Amino acid sequence: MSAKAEALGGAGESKLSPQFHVAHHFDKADTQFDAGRMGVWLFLVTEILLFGGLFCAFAIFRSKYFPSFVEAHHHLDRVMGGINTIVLITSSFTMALAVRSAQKNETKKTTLLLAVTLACAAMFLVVKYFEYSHKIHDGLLPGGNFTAADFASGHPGIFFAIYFMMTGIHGVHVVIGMGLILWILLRNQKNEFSSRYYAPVENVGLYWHLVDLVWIFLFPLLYLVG
Amino acid sequence: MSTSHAEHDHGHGSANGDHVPHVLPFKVYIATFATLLFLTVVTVAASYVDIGHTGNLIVALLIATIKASVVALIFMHLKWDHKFHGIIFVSALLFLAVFIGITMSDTEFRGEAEAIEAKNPVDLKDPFKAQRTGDIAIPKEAAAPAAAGSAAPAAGSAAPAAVPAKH
Amino acid sequence: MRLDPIELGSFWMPKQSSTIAGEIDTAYYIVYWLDVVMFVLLMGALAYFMYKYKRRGPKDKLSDVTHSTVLEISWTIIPSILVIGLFFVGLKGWMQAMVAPGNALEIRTTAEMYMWTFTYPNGNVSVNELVVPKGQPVKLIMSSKDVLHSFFVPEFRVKQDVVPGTYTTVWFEATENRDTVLFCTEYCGVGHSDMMAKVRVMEKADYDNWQETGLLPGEKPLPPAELGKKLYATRSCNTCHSLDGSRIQGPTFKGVFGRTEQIADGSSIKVDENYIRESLLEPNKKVVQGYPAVMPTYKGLLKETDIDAIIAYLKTVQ
Amino acid sequence: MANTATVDELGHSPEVRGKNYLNQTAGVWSWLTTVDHKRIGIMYLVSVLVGFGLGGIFALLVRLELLTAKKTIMDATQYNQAFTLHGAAMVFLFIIPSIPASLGNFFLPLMIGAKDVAFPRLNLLSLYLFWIGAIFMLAAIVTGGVDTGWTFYVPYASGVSTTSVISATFGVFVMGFSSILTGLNFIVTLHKLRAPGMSWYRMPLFLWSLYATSIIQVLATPVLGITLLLLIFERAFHIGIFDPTLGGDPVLFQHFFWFYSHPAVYIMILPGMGVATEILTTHSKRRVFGYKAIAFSSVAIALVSFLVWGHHMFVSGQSELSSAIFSFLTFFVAIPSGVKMFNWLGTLWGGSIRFTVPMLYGIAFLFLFAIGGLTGLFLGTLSVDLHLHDTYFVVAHFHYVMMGSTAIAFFGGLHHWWPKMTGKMYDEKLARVGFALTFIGFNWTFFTQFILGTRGMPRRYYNYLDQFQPLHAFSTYGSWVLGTGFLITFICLARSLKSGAPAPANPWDSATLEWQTQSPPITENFEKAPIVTLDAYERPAEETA
Repeated sequence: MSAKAEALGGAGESKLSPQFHVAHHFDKADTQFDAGRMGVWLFLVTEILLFGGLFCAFAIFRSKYFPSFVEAHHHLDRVMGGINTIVLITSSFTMALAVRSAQKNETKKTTLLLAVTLACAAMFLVVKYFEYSHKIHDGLLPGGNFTAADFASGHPGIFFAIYFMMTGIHGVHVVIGMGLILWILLRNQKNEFSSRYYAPVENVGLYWHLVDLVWIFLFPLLYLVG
Repeated sequence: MSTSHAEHDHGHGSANGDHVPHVLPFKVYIATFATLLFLTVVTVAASYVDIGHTGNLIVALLIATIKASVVALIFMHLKWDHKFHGIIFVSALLFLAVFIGITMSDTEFRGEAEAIEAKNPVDLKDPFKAQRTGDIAIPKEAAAPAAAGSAAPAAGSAAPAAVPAKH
Repeated sequence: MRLDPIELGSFWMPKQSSTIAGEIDTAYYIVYWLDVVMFVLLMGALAYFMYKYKRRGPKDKLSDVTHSTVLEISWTIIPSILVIGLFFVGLKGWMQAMVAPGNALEIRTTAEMYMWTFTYPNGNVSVNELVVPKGQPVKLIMSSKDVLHSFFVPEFRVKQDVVPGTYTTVWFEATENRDTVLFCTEYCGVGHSDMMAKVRVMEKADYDNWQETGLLPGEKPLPPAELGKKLYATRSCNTCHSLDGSRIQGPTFKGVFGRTEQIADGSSIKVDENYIRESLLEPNKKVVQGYPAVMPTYKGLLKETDIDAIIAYLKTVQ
Repeated sequence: MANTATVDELGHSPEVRGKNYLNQTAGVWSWLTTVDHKRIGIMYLVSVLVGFGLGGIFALLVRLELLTAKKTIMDATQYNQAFTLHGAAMVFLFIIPSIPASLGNFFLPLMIGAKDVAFPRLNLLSLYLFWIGAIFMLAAIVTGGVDTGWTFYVPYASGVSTTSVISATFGVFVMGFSSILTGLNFIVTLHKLRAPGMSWYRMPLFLWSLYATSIIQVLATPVLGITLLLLIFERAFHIGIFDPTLGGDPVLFQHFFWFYSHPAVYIMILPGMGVATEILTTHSKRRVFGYKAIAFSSVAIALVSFLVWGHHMFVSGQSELSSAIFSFLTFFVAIPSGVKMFNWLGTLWGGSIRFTVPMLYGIAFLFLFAIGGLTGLFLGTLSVDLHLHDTYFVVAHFHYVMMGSTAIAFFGGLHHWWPKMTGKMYDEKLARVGFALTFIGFNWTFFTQFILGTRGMPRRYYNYLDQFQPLHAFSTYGSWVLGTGFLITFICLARSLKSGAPAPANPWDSATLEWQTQSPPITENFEKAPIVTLDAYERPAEETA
């Protein structure tokens, strides 16, 4: 998140559109733009490896407790998961369009698209809330907290540990993403972005697409094949 | 900075160093969005078709990978971006594969040395002699917890990893 | 417990007291001499350069050679060959250490904070003392009750972590007929460094005798009542049955022989040889009223002579 | 500058003369809100030295306790906390940030002729995250200590220990972010902010080592993050992933932990190698021998370091297949390390060696790293590791690498760059005394432990067999000499701040860019953006003639 904040370089304080001030340690705007984006890509690498640890745990325990994983994944709601997938893909789409309209100096359209993205993110969390409360009610909880009685296979708690860790950390990323989108939405309303300077929009977009990307793998692995 | 810059191919930038955006046509976004929605439907549908657990897993991962690639290449502009950013991204996946792969070389093969040795004895001192001195036929279930006589591992009901589940 | 010191076999290594030790020490000394030679060469060059190229003044002639492809390639390739060799040196001894011979004596080993329990094939149990025969492969099948521990006998050169929830194994064949030390080498808490145990290696005949009678070489058999007293302590009778009349988990042993007890089903019974024997083998068949039925069975854990000894001892507790 | 008539010998105009990054602005607030990489580097330097002091005190306490076979000054609980905090403080508060975050932050932009790092505010954030993490760790010490060992192995750390594990691990988690942000910043800076003419192969080799380090920081640290999160959740909510009673796998924790912590060993040593390269080339007045070999070996070490983590687990119960793979790959880390060693010697060959204080540290580095590296071969050899694993041999080995190589290189670098950073020269004689005691004390303390280890002394033991007592006592006496050495070094450096002679711009007659500006540098580093026309360590023709 902070990588994004900084991706503006030292340019945040300046009057931006139509000409913004290049931070003193960069030779030209293009270098600053590229540096910011390289920073974001490196940051996304760390995100991939952070989630990677959980994917690793998933692979190992799926192999170890296969029957339990198959049984447990039937307790996840495919419909809710599917709706959330579509919601998140839609938000990714509107985010990509928001970057495009920022590139084209269409400030109002950018605001609108960012607002839609924000709404999708909120909807994702609402669906997630219902899913979680359902799981909690049924006692489908991680490890030692697992209380659902009607399980035939051993160690279903491991599946739900991975489920809650993965979706929980992903959910935290959605919340952080919402904060970031709100932040650029407000800046956009102050007319800070233009076709010459839209790096924050693009960089928050990159982050948001990664959140989508992680979900694209989470959904089939957890909900569909178990 | 000219040197560092010249090393990269770059789609943007102008002579005076100002940033010039690379704008994609609207229909590209629409097509991408439609593809993603379509693939989501396909992956859900495919999960209802039973082609074996491994089969379903492979199909699901394949579709997810295609979707992820579409998002990365088009929504994230990787296709038109500096090659180096792509290298960064791919290297993350590469190191993740190393992490998962080598870790599983442990968890999938724990305690198997004795079973392999029982089936196919190799003496490093004399690799062509099939039987080691002192060996009797080994009816081994790997580390053979049952042979221990007493109860299961004391720490709990955990199945010993010596007999990894195979599917 | 008094532990004998580890005996040294050379300046660096403890005595070789297992069949695998020689193999491992050979690998150790191969690496050792390779290292010594490398170190002397490197530091020799360093010392020589320090002397030869010490600054004499601003007019020092400086070499302008900045690279040599031949040198770079050779000092990449030659060490590569050396270390691949080392890998196989290590692999050889290690494969031997990993795979136990088929005729190994299997001893079930449990580690917990902070003690070692060894269960032998005939059901005998020893705590913090591993007794093994000389000249026979022994395979330990180990698990932990709580946290990670590790089994390490320096004189045998074997080490293996003991992991809760899974079995790990280690094997060795002792070659020296004397006692040595066993360490826990995986940090396990406040008592980690006290989790040491004695390894007694004895001749096969002595080992068999110990299994049969519990007697170490040179020890005389105890009179039954004294053996019974020893068993009362070593087999944990004392955790539930007092000698002074106080109530713990089970009825006191003070004056137990000949006493008449109320049984849980309402009947009463006089404590005699047969009731004591039955209580040891099927403890929860006739439980004294007012006490929980929690005593574990000693079936298979006590020999006939042990039971006789306990009966003899209980007769003396008045 | 137009006004060429009045520039001084460094080309500084009158407005700039006398100004530097230290006196540009004043007050605590100006430091806490600075985005100047040099000031951030200095604040990191002070922080890691405090961490070093803290870890050092615990180290001396541990050694003192081991003077006798039974209780000397503390009980077993206190001892376990002391060695845990020694390890955790040294690794997380000192070694990992030591060279990159302090010397690296200060000199990376200077050495490429840039005005700052790519993301100056991110740099400051990284410092604050480091402080926040450190506060959580200190809070753990105050609220019950930590007794798990710095490796936090489960199930002990997740279930059994009653100490403040969560606070400590959360502190490490936060410090991980600090480490990631520093690495990310360095990579982008090196890619985007090199001065005109400063091609990749003209960069000083210290920067190649920092680049390699940064790759590891970015790729490995997130896995530590998820590992510690899982540990915290395991401890707080019993999620079961590492808990055998719930079906989890404690050995899996070790994979997770070492996937970070083994590459982290190279986060620690690679910058040390870089510093040593700078010292050896500067003080022998000789261009580096085998520039590309040293540069690429840094990157090779970084990449191979990701493939060898399982050599910490040969006896952990991992599969025999894994152990064999890891042992094989482990030996290949030795190759680039060896290549560096040979090239350093090649650099001394045909030079003009001045035995300045930094050079003494540089030569000590070669000596100690040779021992540290060569003894690693024992531990990579599968069968030998069966005997040596988790004994004092391992303790001695990694102290030779971490302390003997990285810390010695760090102090060498500190002496090398001290004039540039502070604008003051130190008392050479006193610094030599400090160095000599450190070097002798170090070998005295830790070489002894190789003997203890091969003879079978397990590590992390509070009570031990009487037969080890003489060697333990001998090692403890050495630790006092070592401690005295560091104390003298600190006194020497502190005194120079007060009464040191002003440092010239280039006291060592070095060829690299950071010496081409005044000491201490101005806030913008260079008054005129430098244009690089020479290869790394190359001197202008009239000078070499």
